[in-house]
Amino acid sequence: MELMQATSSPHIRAPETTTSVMRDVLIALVPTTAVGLYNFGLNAGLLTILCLASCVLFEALFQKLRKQPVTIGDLSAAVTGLILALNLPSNAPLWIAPIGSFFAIIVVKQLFGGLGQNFMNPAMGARVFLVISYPTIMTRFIDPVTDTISQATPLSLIKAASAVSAASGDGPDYWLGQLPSLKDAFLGFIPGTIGETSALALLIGLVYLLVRKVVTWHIPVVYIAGVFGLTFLLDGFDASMSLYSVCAGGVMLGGIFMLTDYASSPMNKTGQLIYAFGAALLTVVIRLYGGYNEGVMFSVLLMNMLTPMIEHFTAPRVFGTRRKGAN
Amino acid sequence: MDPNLILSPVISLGAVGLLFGGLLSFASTQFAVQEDPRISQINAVLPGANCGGCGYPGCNNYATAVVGGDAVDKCTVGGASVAANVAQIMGVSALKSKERFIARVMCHGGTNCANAFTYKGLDECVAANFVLGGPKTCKEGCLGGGDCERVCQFDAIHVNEEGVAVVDMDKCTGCEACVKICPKNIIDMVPAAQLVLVDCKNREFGAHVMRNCKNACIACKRCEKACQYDAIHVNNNVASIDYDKCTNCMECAKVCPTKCINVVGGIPVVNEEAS
Amino acid sequence: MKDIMKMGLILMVFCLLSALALSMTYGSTIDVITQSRAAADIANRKEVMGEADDFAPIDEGLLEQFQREDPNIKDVHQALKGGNVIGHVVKVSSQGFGGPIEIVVGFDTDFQVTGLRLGTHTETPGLGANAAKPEFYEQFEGMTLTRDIAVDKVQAGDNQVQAVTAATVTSAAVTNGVNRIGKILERLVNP
Amino acid sequence: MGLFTFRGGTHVPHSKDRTEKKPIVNCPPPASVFLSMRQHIGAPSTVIVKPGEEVHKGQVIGQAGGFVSAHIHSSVSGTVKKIHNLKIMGVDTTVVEIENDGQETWHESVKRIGDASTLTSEEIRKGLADSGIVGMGGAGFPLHVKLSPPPEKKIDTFIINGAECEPYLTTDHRLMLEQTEEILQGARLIMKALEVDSCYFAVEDNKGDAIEALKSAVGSDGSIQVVSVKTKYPQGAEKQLINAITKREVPSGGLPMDVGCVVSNVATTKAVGDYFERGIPLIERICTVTGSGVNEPINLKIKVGTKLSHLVEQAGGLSDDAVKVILGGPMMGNSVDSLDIPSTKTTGGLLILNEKDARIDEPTPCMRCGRCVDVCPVYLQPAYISFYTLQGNLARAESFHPLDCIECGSCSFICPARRPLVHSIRVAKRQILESRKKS
Amino acid sequence: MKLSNFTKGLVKENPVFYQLLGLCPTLAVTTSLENGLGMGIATTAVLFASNILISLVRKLVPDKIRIPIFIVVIATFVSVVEMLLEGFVPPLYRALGIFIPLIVVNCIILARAEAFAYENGVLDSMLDGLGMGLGFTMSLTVLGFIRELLGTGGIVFFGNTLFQLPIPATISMILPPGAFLVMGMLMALVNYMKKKEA
Amino acid sequence: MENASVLTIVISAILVNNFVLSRFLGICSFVGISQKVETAFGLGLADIFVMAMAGVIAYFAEIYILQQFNIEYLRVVMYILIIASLVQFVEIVLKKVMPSLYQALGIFLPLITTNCAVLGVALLNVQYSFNLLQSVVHSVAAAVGFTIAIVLFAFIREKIESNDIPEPFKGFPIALITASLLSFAFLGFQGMI
Ligand SMILES: Cc1cc2nc3c(=O)[nH]c(=O)nc-3n(C[C@H](O)[C@H](O)[C@H](O)COP(=O)(O)O)c2cc1C
Ligand SMILES: Cc1cc2nc3c(=O)[nH]c(=O)nc-3n(C[C@H](O)[C@H](O)[C@H](O)COP(=O)(O)O)c2cc1C
Ligand SMILES: Cc1cc2nc3c(=O)[nH]c(=O)nc-3n(C[C@H](O)[C@H](O)[C@H](O)COP(=O)(O)O)c2cc1C
Ligand SMILES: Cc1cc2nc3c(=O)[nH]c(=O)nc-3n(C[C@H](O)[C@H](O)[C@H](O)CO)c2cc1C
Ligand code: SF4
Ligand code: SF4
Ligand code: SF4
Ligand code: SF4
Ligand code: FES
Repeated sequence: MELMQATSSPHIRAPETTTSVMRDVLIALVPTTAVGLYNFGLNAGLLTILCLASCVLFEALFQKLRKQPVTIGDLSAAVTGLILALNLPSNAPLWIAPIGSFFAIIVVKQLFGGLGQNFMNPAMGARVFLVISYPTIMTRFIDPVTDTISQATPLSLIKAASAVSAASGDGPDYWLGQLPSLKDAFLGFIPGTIGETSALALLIGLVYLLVRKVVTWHIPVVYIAGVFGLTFLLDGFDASMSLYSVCAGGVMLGGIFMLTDYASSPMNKTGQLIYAFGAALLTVVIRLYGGYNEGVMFSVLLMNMLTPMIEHFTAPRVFGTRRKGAN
Repeated sequence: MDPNLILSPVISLGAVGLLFGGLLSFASTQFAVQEDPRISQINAVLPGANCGGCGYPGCNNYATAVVGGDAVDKCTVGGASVAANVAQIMGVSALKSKERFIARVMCHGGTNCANAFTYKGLDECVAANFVLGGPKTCKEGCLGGGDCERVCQFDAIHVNEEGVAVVDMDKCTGCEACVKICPKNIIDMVPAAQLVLVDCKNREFGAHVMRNCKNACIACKRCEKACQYDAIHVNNNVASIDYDKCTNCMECAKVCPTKCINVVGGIPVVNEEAS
Repeated sequence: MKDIMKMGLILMVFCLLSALALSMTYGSTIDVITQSRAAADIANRKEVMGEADDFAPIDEGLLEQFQREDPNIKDVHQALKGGNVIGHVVKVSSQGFGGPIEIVVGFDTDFQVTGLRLGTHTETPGLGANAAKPEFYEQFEGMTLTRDIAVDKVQAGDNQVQAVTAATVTSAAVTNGVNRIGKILERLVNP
Repeated sequence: MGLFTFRGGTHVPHSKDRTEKKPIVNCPPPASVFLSMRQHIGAPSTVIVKPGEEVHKGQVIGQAGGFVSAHIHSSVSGTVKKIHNLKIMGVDTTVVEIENDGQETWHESVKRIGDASTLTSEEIRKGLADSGIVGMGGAGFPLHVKLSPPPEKKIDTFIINGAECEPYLTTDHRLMLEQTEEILQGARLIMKALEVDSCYFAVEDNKGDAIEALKSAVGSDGSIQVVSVKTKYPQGAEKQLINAITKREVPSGGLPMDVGCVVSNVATTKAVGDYFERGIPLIERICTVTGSGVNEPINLKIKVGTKLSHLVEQAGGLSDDAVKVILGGPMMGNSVDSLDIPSTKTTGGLLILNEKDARIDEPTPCMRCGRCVDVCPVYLQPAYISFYTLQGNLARAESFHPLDCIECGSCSFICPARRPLVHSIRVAKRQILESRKKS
Repeated sequence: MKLSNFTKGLVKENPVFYQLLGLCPTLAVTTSLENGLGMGIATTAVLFASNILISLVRKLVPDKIRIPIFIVVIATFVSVVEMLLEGFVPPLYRALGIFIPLIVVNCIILARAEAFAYENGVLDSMLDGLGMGLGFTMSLTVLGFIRELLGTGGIVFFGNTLFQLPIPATISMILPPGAFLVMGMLMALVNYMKKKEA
Repeated sequence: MENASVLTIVISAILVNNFVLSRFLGICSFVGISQKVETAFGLGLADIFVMAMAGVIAYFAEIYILQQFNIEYLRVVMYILIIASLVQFVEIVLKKVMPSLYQALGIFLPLITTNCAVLGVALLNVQYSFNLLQSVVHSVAAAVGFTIAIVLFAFIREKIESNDIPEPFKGFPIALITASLLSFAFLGFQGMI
């Protein structure tokens, strides 16, 4: 008889694998990608393909260079690529894609050891890098309705209402009057990055992720509700404005797909609640009091930074002990 | 130039300098803390490997302990020379330096020893040992996972191409880190001068052993008979050498049918005729 | 005790020498420094008021009065040509994107802007910092300060400037700063 | 009554359908039995018979080797043939081989002792020391020790563990259905021994028929309460079971008695009844032989000491693609490399897997998904323990409390990256204990 | 007197890449080639002078108050440099800003004073100071060059555009994060080459 | 800045113009002493203490000596002399009087003397013409900003310490790249004052 196999227990495994989890994320991203491509057309499609391809390629190249097994089959680089693409303005020049991918995959992910060892969300890190490096490119969006370049995203209009009206002589109403309707914002007919415009499509993705148990409700729900509630509290108890604040800009994309990134968020549930609320607070504070229209990207990165500390202080209490399990 | 332009800066800065210079030297005499200077001196002569071989967590703690009255020769890494230096700082004479012991792996199985089953899982020896004592048919044999190699800070032990760990006798400092980690307990501390070793610890019967491993002790007792110094005996089905009596004459190694008695540098060929 | 005195003295000696060295350097460079500072100031003002051949600070009391009302007014000079006042140069500060922006504005007796430059600022290079480029600041030349100037993101209309691309905040800050001057014009000519 | 449960844990595929409906079958007696002297936690027993000696069923052939130890009784009548020194699962073990004469003659010591109404607590506890009964739920802890807590530990709750949360295994399930009354006899004896007047009989809610059977057998006896616990792995682990039922937490490093509880497996409980009411020491047990690697999965009543190969024969032999033999269930059981080893008092299951079911993918990097943290029933962070252990950073690993791990395997099971989590936690535990021992 | 005291600072013991000293000015002022170069030269001047002076007077300096004394000496030279810069090279003076006075606390200078000048003769100390200073300058220049090139797409040297590449300006490179990033990458490169040599 | 409110100063010094991440002050100790959270925190506390002290003393030296005698050009020498001596003085005294506190904080004191953040804050106070209150607030806030940055940084470094980082990047390079990513994130506070 051939030799028996022997291993350490347990001898069975759950059906999910890293690849299946990542595949689920890709599937969940299909609706918003579709809306993006429908809205923005050819250039958006090219950017998406380029981001996907270059993320996967950079991961493979780097691992080859390090003489490590190439793990692009786990699809995590593809997820990063797609999410990065969804974070780009549809009219960005094509060279933005490989540069952003390089930053995401090499600088943010692989230099720190690859999958699961990066402390920062690669795609978000890359978006911030691009926004800071090429601000004019990264803050000009196409309006899907008129198909013209517009610097007036809903968020920049809101910001202008508070920041600029004093100088321009026009009252805040002048700016707020240009806001698209709430329905358009929910469905996705507003200027924005390729993947952030349609709250509806993103919510469909969320439901899929929840059903497939890829993410739990903790981060997305607390974050989105947090942004809504805090905007309501800090910005004049205006419910429609608060709704606006979660539908416009990156709140949905960020809260559902980016804050939930495993590698850069706390693993335990208490930590996740704190993390998501912290991100909501930072998003609203940066939007209302900071210089940027959009607070999502920075709040994600800032909370990524805080994750090790949050995890330290929220380490689960070990069964049968009083004190917190230190780490 | 206006003298005032020079006078006021010179006076004010000078005054401040005087003030603080005085203050500092005043403080350093008034608030002086006596820390035993020998601690830092000892620290300086210790190797700084922080290996824990002395029983303290780190060299500094050992240095403090020595000043507190602990023995001067506990650093296994540094050996006699460091002990002498420490003793000098402490003003005591170093104890008669102990014989140097180094680690030796008492197994020569590796690829010569068959597998009992297909093991899947972590390569580490400690981990493999959890699964039925590891895949080797011989349960006293080196697993070749290299846990010892990983813990050795001195690059002194390596798993060779036959899948057994071998100690580099020149580099080994005798820190015993490998001895502690080996789940098979087959690393022994042996006097460095000892050249002849029985590289097997298997206590099972000869026939069983023979089936599994080409290089194992089969308890045939030929070595016992060959030894003129009463230094090698078979107990529990395995030969072992009394290092105090052994003269490294190599007679036992020459008669061992499985070659599980090994000699550092090999057995000289000339003697073959004589036997 | 002796030791203490000694160390104090040694440190003092070093301090004395240091003070000596420094005061000598100071003495020998102060003139150059003052000159270069003054030259820089004059050069700055000349940029916004090319016609003037000399500048004179306005009455200190008046400046203090302005500053009490609006602390952002940093400095006001009269522009002189052949001894005649031909206009003023005002330095104001305005809160921009990355911090305060210093703005130097020159204008003639009709309150028409003759020139505008940015002084020290911490706006983002490539974005807000583009406000220091002629394409932006030249837009102000010829505008009148008696009416508020406005910013538009897309196209400049009457008494409007077009914002620097993707840096509306900076553009508005500069414009705000200029508009502050409008508030003090009256008393500048009739103190 | 609401469903009792604990926090953490996970749902594992039951795979019990192969045998759960099959009644227990008496295993044909083997030609020889091989009785190991290591069938329990604690000191091995010492052989008190010699080769050639005649022995009878129920006769003590191995004497308890200390307080925490247990007697070993012969499970057949016949002749002692040989005393072996073997390596079984890598451990030196003394094994007594007894040739079965097929007569099944009982030893004279086997006789009824009494029942809960006639015996005192003291008598029961004393008597157990001779019964050879050890925990049959897996660990094999001598029962008489467990039932003699130090006086300062007041026991108020006795829990019978009928959870059987391990996939594949159906021994406890069948026992509860077929020998309900015998189990309750044992339960009453243990309650008497512990001087408690309430007992919970915990059964996972996927064994509805067993719950019914128990409820009707208990009838109006209010002292035994049948509770259905949520079907979730590892509901049967005693700390989690205690927590599910009483909300108490056994302190880290502590024992059930620290929270006034004693937990005993169904089979153990039944063995107590067998001993006192019928005089039979622990020489037989139920064992499920199942899995994709055997042809006809079966629930067997076996004599302790029967070789595994004999059991497999009863299950229709190995299938062609059988590659892995597991003593116990798939979550906690140990794989063995040979069928040529004897069963013991704790052999409640023999699981044989074919190539496909035995397949475990190679590990990939941890992606910090947190599933292992969510499922750990003792609230550890397995990913961190494992990561730091494998990186050789033992000090860091230790700060995540690996010693509290109950090795339930939930984390390794759930991990999508196939990390060898429990395995590396075992490494951490050993190294920590080793370094504590040495310093 | 050994020439190696001079050369070691250039590469082998380069203060920035090998000793990780003086990181603040290294990161802060290297937004352009010219700033990096200017800071390097100013620091070299102070380093050179203070090394000489300290090795001259080292026998007179009591151990307990040597740090205050070193610092006073260094601060004096720094102030001198500052006044000279303001007087004679005002644009550079403005660009370097607060980092001129901070040369005082640039760890390199005190480190060399402590580690070298306090123990060695005048000539060796002079070479050491010069070597370290040049090594520092080189590092800053390289860093400034890379950051300016990437950050603006070209190089401007005292008002003259040396060249302008047809690449998009990556503005983040002249902002704080770019400083850390480029420095980290360069240091990795140095490690890599060091490893290759060995 | 001279009329900046306390709140503005605090937000500015901690977040917007964080000493380490956007002003580059105190980088040596930031990368040097941040392997362990505990030590990083200790350094941070010591830094808060020293910077507060430096802020106050430099203020008085400025008003009562430098401006009094019109010798502002001696500022650098004067400040650094005072700071260095005082830190050393505190260290000596602490060692004797409160050995436990010395164990926790004192060991960092000599390091801090040559930390440019300390002199930097004193000089910035003058540059912004802060009054006494503002100086103190600014000094403490800047030090708190330093502490926050270094503690966060240490947490991350502890986390990535055992990571599979490419060989040439191990140690300082990856620390600097981490700092770069933090610095990117901190840019989010731009424009907040
Ligand atoms: C890295 C970065 C730097 C920025 N710097 C400035 C700046 O210096 N001045 C400015 O007005 N806006 C700046 N902004 C843009 C603002 O966030 C905001 O988009 C703008 O002021 C208003 O948008 P608009 O000009 O497109 O209407 C910057 C944005 C980024 C991403
Ligand atoms: C050393 C040791 C001592 C024990 N002592 C007691 C005891 O005094 N009381 C008790 O109720 N259980 C005791 N136990 C039994 C354990 O609580 C537990 O029931 C047994 O280890 C089997 O548990 P498991 O199958 O969950 O692993 C002890 C176990 C061990 C290993
Ligand atoms: C993860 C885990 C799962 C367990 N599952 C069961 C089980 O399903 N049924 C059971 O009787 N014992 C189970 N046990 C053993 C119990 O913890 C406990 O030892 C036993 O119920 C005590 O009874 P015993 O001493 O009579 O065996 C499990 C133990 C662990 C650690
Ligand atoms: C739920 C989920 C969300 C993810 N979100 C992101 C993301 O926002 N950005 C990204 O680069 N990768 C994302 N990934 C992919 C992958 O986890 C990521 O590249 C890791 O950070 C690599 O360590 C996500 C993966 C999952 C499972
Ligand atoms: S000697 Fe021991 S630790 Fe080393 S490889 Fe062999 S079994 Fe492993
Ligand atoms: S670990 Fe073993 S081989 Fe290495 S030095 Fe220590 S004793 Fe010698
Ligand atoms: S379940 Fe696996 S992949 Fe997920 S955190 Fe745990 S070890 Fe990592
Ligand atoms: S860490 Fe231990 S107790 Fe927790 S799930 Fe894993 S095996 Fe079970
Ligand atoms: S140069 Fe700033 S701390 Fe070293």
